[in-house]
Amino acid sequence: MTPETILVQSLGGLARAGVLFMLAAGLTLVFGALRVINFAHGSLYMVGAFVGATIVLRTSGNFWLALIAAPLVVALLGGLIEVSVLRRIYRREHLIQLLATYSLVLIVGDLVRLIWGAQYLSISVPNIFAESVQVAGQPLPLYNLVIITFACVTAVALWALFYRTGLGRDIRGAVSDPEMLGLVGVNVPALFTAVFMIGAFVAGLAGVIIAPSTSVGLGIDVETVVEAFAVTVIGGLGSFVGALIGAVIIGQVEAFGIMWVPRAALAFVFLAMAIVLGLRPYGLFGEPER
Amino acid sequence: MRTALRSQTTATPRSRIVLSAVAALIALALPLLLQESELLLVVEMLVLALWAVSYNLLLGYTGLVSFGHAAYYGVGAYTVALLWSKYGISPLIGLVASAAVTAIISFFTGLFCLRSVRLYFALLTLAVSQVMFTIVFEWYDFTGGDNGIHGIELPGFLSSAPNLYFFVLVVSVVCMLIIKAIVNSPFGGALLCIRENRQRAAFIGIDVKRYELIAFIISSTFSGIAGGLYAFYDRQVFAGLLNWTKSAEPVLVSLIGGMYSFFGPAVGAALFIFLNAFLTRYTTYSALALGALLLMLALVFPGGLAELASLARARLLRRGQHELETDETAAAQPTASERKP
Amino acid sequence: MDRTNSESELLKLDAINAYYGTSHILFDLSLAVSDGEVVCLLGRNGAGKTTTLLSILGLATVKSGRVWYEGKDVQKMPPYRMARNGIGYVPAGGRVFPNLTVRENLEIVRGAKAPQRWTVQRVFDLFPRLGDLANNAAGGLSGGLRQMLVVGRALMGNPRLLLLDEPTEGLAPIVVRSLEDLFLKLKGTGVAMLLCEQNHRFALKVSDRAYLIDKGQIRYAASTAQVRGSDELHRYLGV
Amino acid sequence: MSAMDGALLQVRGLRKWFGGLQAVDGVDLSVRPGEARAIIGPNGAGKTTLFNLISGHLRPNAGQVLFQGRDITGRPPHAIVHAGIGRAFQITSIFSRLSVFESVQMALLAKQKRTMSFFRPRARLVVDQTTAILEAVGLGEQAKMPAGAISHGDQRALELAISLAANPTLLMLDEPTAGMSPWETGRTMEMIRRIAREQGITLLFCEHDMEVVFGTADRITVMHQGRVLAEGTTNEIRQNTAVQEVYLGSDEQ
Amino acid sequence: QSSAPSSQSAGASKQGGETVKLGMATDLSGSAALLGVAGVNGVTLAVEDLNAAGGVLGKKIELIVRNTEGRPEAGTREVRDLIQREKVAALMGPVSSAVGLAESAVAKENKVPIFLHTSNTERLTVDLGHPYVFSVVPNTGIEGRAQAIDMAKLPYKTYYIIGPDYEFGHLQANAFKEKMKELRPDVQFVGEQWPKLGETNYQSFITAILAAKPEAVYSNLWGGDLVGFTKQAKGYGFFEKTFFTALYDVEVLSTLGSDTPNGVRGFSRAPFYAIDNPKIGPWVQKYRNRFGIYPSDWPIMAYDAVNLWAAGVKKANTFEADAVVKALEGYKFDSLRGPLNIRAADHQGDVASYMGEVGSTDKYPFPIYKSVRAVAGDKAWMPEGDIAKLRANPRQ
Ligand SMILES: Nc1ncnc2c1ncn2[C@@H]1O[C@H](COP(=O)(O)OP(=O)(O)OP(=O)(O)O)[C@@H](O)[C@H]1O
Ligand SMILES: Nc1ncnc2c1ncn2[C@@H]1O[C@H](COP(=O)(O)OP(=O)(O)OP(=O)(O)O)[C@@H](O)[C@H]1O
Ligand SMILES: [Mg+2]
Ligand SMILES: [Mg+2]
Repeated sequence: MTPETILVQSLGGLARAGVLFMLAAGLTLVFGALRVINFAHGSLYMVGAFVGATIVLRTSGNFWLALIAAPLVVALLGGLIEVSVLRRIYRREHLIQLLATYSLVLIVGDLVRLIWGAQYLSISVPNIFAESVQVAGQPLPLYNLVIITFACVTAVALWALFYRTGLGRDIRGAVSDPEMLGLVGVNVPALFTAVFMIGAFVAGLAGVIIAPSTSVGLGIDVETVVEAFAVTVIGGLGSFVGALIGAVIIGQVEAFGIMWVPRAALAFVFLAMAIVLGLRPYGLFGEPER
Repeated sequence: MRTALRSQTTATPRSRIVLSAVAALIALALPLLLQESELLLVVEMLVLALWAVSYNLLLGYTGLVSFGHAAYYGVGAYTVALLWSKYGISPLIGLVASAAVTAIISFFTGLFCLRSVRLYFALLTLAVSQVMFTIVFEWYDFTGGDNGIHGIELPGFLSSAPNLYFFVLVVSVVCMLIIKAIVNSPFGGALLCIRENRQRAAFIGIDVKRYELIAFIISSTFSGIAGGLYAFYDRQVFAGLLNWTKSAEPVLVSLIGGMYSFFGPAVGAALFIFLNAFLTRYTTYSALALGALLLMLALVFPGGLAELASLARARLLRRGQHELETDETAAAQPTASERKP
Repeated sequence: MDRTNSESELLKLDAINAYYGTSHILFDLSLAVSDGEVVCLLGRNGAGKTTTLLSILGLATVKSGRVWYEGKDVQKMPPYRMARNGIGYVPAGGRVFPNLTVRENLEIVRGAKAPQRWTVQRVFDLFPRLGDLANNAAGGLSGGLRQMLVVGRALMGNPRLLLLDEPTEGLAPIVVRSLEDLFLKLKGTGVAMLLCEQNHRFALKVSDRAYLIDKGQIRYAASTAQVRGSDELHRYLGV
Repeated sequence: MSAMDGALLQVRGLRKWFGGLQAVDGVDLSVRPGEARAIIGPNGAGKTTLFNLISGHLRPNAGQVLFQGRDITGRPPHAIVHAGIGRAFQITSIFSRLSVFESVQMALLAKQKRTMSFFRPRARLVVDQTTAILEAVGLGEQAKMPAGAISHGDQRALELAISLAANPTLLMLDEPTAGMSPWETGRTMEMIRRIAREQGITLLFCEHDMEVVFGTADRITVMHQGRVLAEGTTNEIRQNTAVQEVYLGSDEQ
Repeated sequence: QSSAPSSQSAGASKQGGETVKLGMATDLSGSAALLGVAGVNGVTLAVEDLNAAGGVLGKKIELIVRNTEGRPEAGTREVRDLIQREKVAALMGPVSSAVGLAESAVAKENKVPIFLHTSNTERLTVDLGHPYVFSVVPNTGIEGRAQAIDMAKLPYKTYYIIGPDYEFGHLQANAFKEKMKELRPDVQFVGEQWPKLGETNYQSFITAILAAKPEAVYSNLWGGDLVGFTKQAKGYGFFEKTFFTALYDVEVLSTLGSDTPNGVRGFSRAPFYAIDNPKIGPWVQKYRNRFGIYPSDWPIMAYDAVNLWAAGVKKANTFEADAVVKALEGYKFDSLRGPLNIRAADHQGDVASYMGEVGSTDKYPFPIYKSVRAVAGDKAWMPEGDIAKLRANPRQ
């Protein structure tokens, strides 16, 4: 393998990591604060992609509008879900929440099919990013760099939100004892709605970002959510840094793995997860249980 | 724990005998009452019921959430199928082998996965099962890849639907009764302690990891038998049997039926299969309908059907003896500590 | 019962019946706390003290009866609004936010607006050991340190009424002594308190009045002077 | 502070730090069989941490724990239970959705190594023993209640019952009467003393209630900032000015 | 001999009343849903046409559609229900071959004919073939070999393969490879990649392929996967660096639109504009009137499937399954794609495969194949002799 190949291969893996991170970050945020394993996160991502692609197709190519509007739509959907479903079950056992979010996967999946049909959508990369850049004498899609940049911005924004703002402190407080949090004067229902909407927003954003580089079709919800979970777990639940590193690991393992053992492509994510958890049973940046 | 309590307090032997007798009569009469396709639906229910009950030994009784139990179900099914297709071994022997094979595999996977706890454990089981899925999926020469193995031939006496039904009925009911005995044994009690409070369990002298491993193996073994029975039912196996989407089934079914009730998951299984079959008859959007039903269940009866049943029972009881039920219904309330990690 | 007239009643429970599931815990329980008054609620384990506090906070199932605070029925009021209206709660068992630092545990509070506002620094002055551990995760605190933190956290809300559930549990004698001083000082600043205690010596020292509760019912209500050494104290507490 | 021959429990140079914090900083301790030893000290002195180190909940960074002459340092909790050390927790740690009865019953079965039995119904096992323990701690009436639904004080009693079920040689109690009413406190300590005497159980306990400490302990060890500040009989400790200063407060005696 | 729990009534023969039922359990959810929906369109149109013409043997046809969600076990369950409760006379196949195999097994047990139009693993008709299964879709063998026959003329010597990781991808690519090696012993296969079905990220696969520097890349990626691959590959200058061919059908090309790489070689099963048969033009018009879109490959084949069954019934003059099967063996069928021979040995129609270089056109709102070629089915299907061999010793 030449150094150029390694470079190009790892850049491809990074772009993948970018998308995975954006998904995992939302999952980790929602899990961290609400203690809800949100299976429907992939569904929100799918809705983001469909809404984004539809906006672009309807406005004959206005990607920027989609980039703002679609995540907002998804955030609103997230708010709706939080208020109408999750809010009623925070105090239930975790598995009941799992049941609820799983049923949301079924519902949203079929609703998307009902609204958009089975047709897959495709939008083009916006013109200014449609170019290729030369790296090590090879053309590479500029859009990959856009994805990576977006992921980095998301990472920093979420980290700052979590550790540098009062909202972040409230969220971390909610992690352990939401009831007590209410009793010290924090409007917990509103906080939870906000957190879920932020998570949904990021998922929607990921959906729009990914849309130009692939086809938007049914089934991308579950396809992605499992991998995003793997990333979250590798990094350690509730840790943004972990999600970031986990995403990079998965991205690189996939990128190089397929060059050595193409037939194992299906399993790379899970092998990586098994190995990391085998070495560190609570993920790279997770907290060991007290 | 409500079952645990109940075993000491309610359900007098007589009412239980009557109940069992009625159930047995219905079970015997079913082949006369149902069409073949409906009878086979019942067979499917029995298979899933056994799987769910064995899964619930982990979920409801040990407090371990596995997201990868399809691996053992699938391995059980493939054991029957491969022994038949590669070596011409009778599926009956294959069924016994499926228990042995899953027991051995789950010993190693359990040992590995149990290094982690809680959600990490859950996702580690998922990872391990997906690796096993990939092996089955990719190993075309041996397993037939994603499309699997078809046309498994059963011994002659199982070639009629009623006979197949009786066979599956006997195997699954016997297995469930064995699991029930385990649940009510001191070992089962130790599992409950672990479920409630792993740390405290260790401090009363329970070797937590060891008990969890044994529970994992027992649960996986019976899941393997359930998978073996699936191969009897469908006479084909395919890689999807090991996939994570399949792993969701016992979880869902246990939650639908109620994970704190022993037969809850079995009832949940029956309902799940029925809904799946029933809804597809009327709509091609059955996932939407199923999702809506599940969501309602989660919102209104988070204790599953078992909660529904105990509410109904409480209402009946209230007429006669007001005192008795108070403990139980109080227990149904989630305690404040439940939400804490 | 010597109850002050209703104008000055800050908190009033009127014939509360509370339940856990179907088990009836509190029976027609009534009590009142006046502005700036310290009232203690004494009773054996399981008598219903915690349940009384939870009923006030809307965290227990109250099937009949009313809870008035500042003359308003607060039963439908969400917990955070109670906190912002000046109800501070000190739960039993050192219920801190374990994954926040000691400092964050204090900063997270959104309490009532008050002229003499509590600050993190004031709490640290009060409990210097906490100040030393300001940036440590509260989950690592010892039982007693948690108890101090929980009291400090309640103060951060600038409460007008403090609901205290066994604040001295697990505290070293020397700290209990300082809490005594603190509560008397707080009383001086006009903070009313409803204090559930097992340490009746402590409770009677800081309170104006006492209620004795047993099996979910108020059995005796009197001034602390009357309660001290009374038969009822012996009957209901076994001392 | 001499290491005595024939000590039941001997702790040598035990250290534990959390990050930069020296929670236990070189503790030596020796407890004789049959003794009732209290550990007191300001909040955060390291008492619970010391208990955690002895009972196997935490691994020490340095030092040794000897029990009946055998090194048990860093053994897992269940092994230490079987070696004969029982423990009750400061923060109540029970089996919320098991009944009170079952909780104690399981503790008995676990200690008797009868939990590896798969097909015998457990409902009828060790019923008398369980009932006896429940009666002893005054939980006879609550036997069928879910452990999570009894009051705080009753849960403390249950905590104790579970520890007693392990039939320990050494019973470690972390603030056994915290949260108990005076009536229950008196009753509980009386019971503990009685059971300890009858069964020859050695007691090691922390407590902030001085009446309990002085009424129960034979000897007292005072900890401060992770170290042993003083050790002696109840009277010696009562008189000790250093102890008064950091812990008791000036006018306690 | 079958050990199946066999039903007493072989549904099909006991048709009473004025209608006859036709069942279809296919994949209407998940990533293959588009094909399932398109297939249902084709079947619906065929049923409407037959009913408009007075039905079959004077009976109106009633279509019952079920969603299998791509799960074989659902296929088994639904088809069993369709046969035993609904008493359908015949079945139309699903999309996924795994579901197809499951349905085919139940059809065989219950002796009800099943007509495949989309799922196309060769195992369906060959290895696990039985009297009641018919296929009007180029199976993996036909399709792979047809591409090799056409591509053998190309100068390339090093090939790379990328396909979706499931039965279809592997079997079809194998057929291509074997035929290619037979026709061009000098061709080398330098690598393979198998992204999972429904993959959205092809970056690493693309760079891995480019790193191997093949002269040509053969792919049987399809649908949304192919759209994603194409878009991502463009940024890497993929199509300038290597020759590429894949399943660019009407659907993919209309989705890709301006993102289509000019001149890329496509192949598919029934591109309507490339079919040389007078029936197709009016039919496309009818389809557009009915559904408002141009037909992709799938409705055309599904339409043929229904009509093949109807033709069999008419010829046998009964709905009785065995008679219909008999009637169709060796039958010459007038399909939308022209005359088809249904081979007796495997009940496979000698359907053609189509290929050409993609370019834009003013006639249609999507790019089409230029210089269309078709390889006839009987040039590419499995020699009759091999069928018996594989039936005795199936590939697994
Ligand atoms: N979650 C619960 N479910 C059912 N019953 C409960 C629950 N919590 C408490 N109880 C019951 O309510 C009664 C009152 O309990 P409460 O906690 O209010 O007592 P308390 O006076 O605070 O006692 P303590 O001093 O021990 O804390 C007790 O009899 C107890 O058994
Ligand atoms: N898991 C932990 N992580 C970090 N710090 C800890 C941990 N456990 C204890 N500490 C710290 O170690 C010190 C000793 O704590 P410990 O719980 O042993 O005190 P204690 O003597 O039992 O106090 P109390 O009488 O209040 O219960 C305290 O400063 C505490 O904050
Ligand atoms: Mg209380
Ligand atoms: Mg302590």
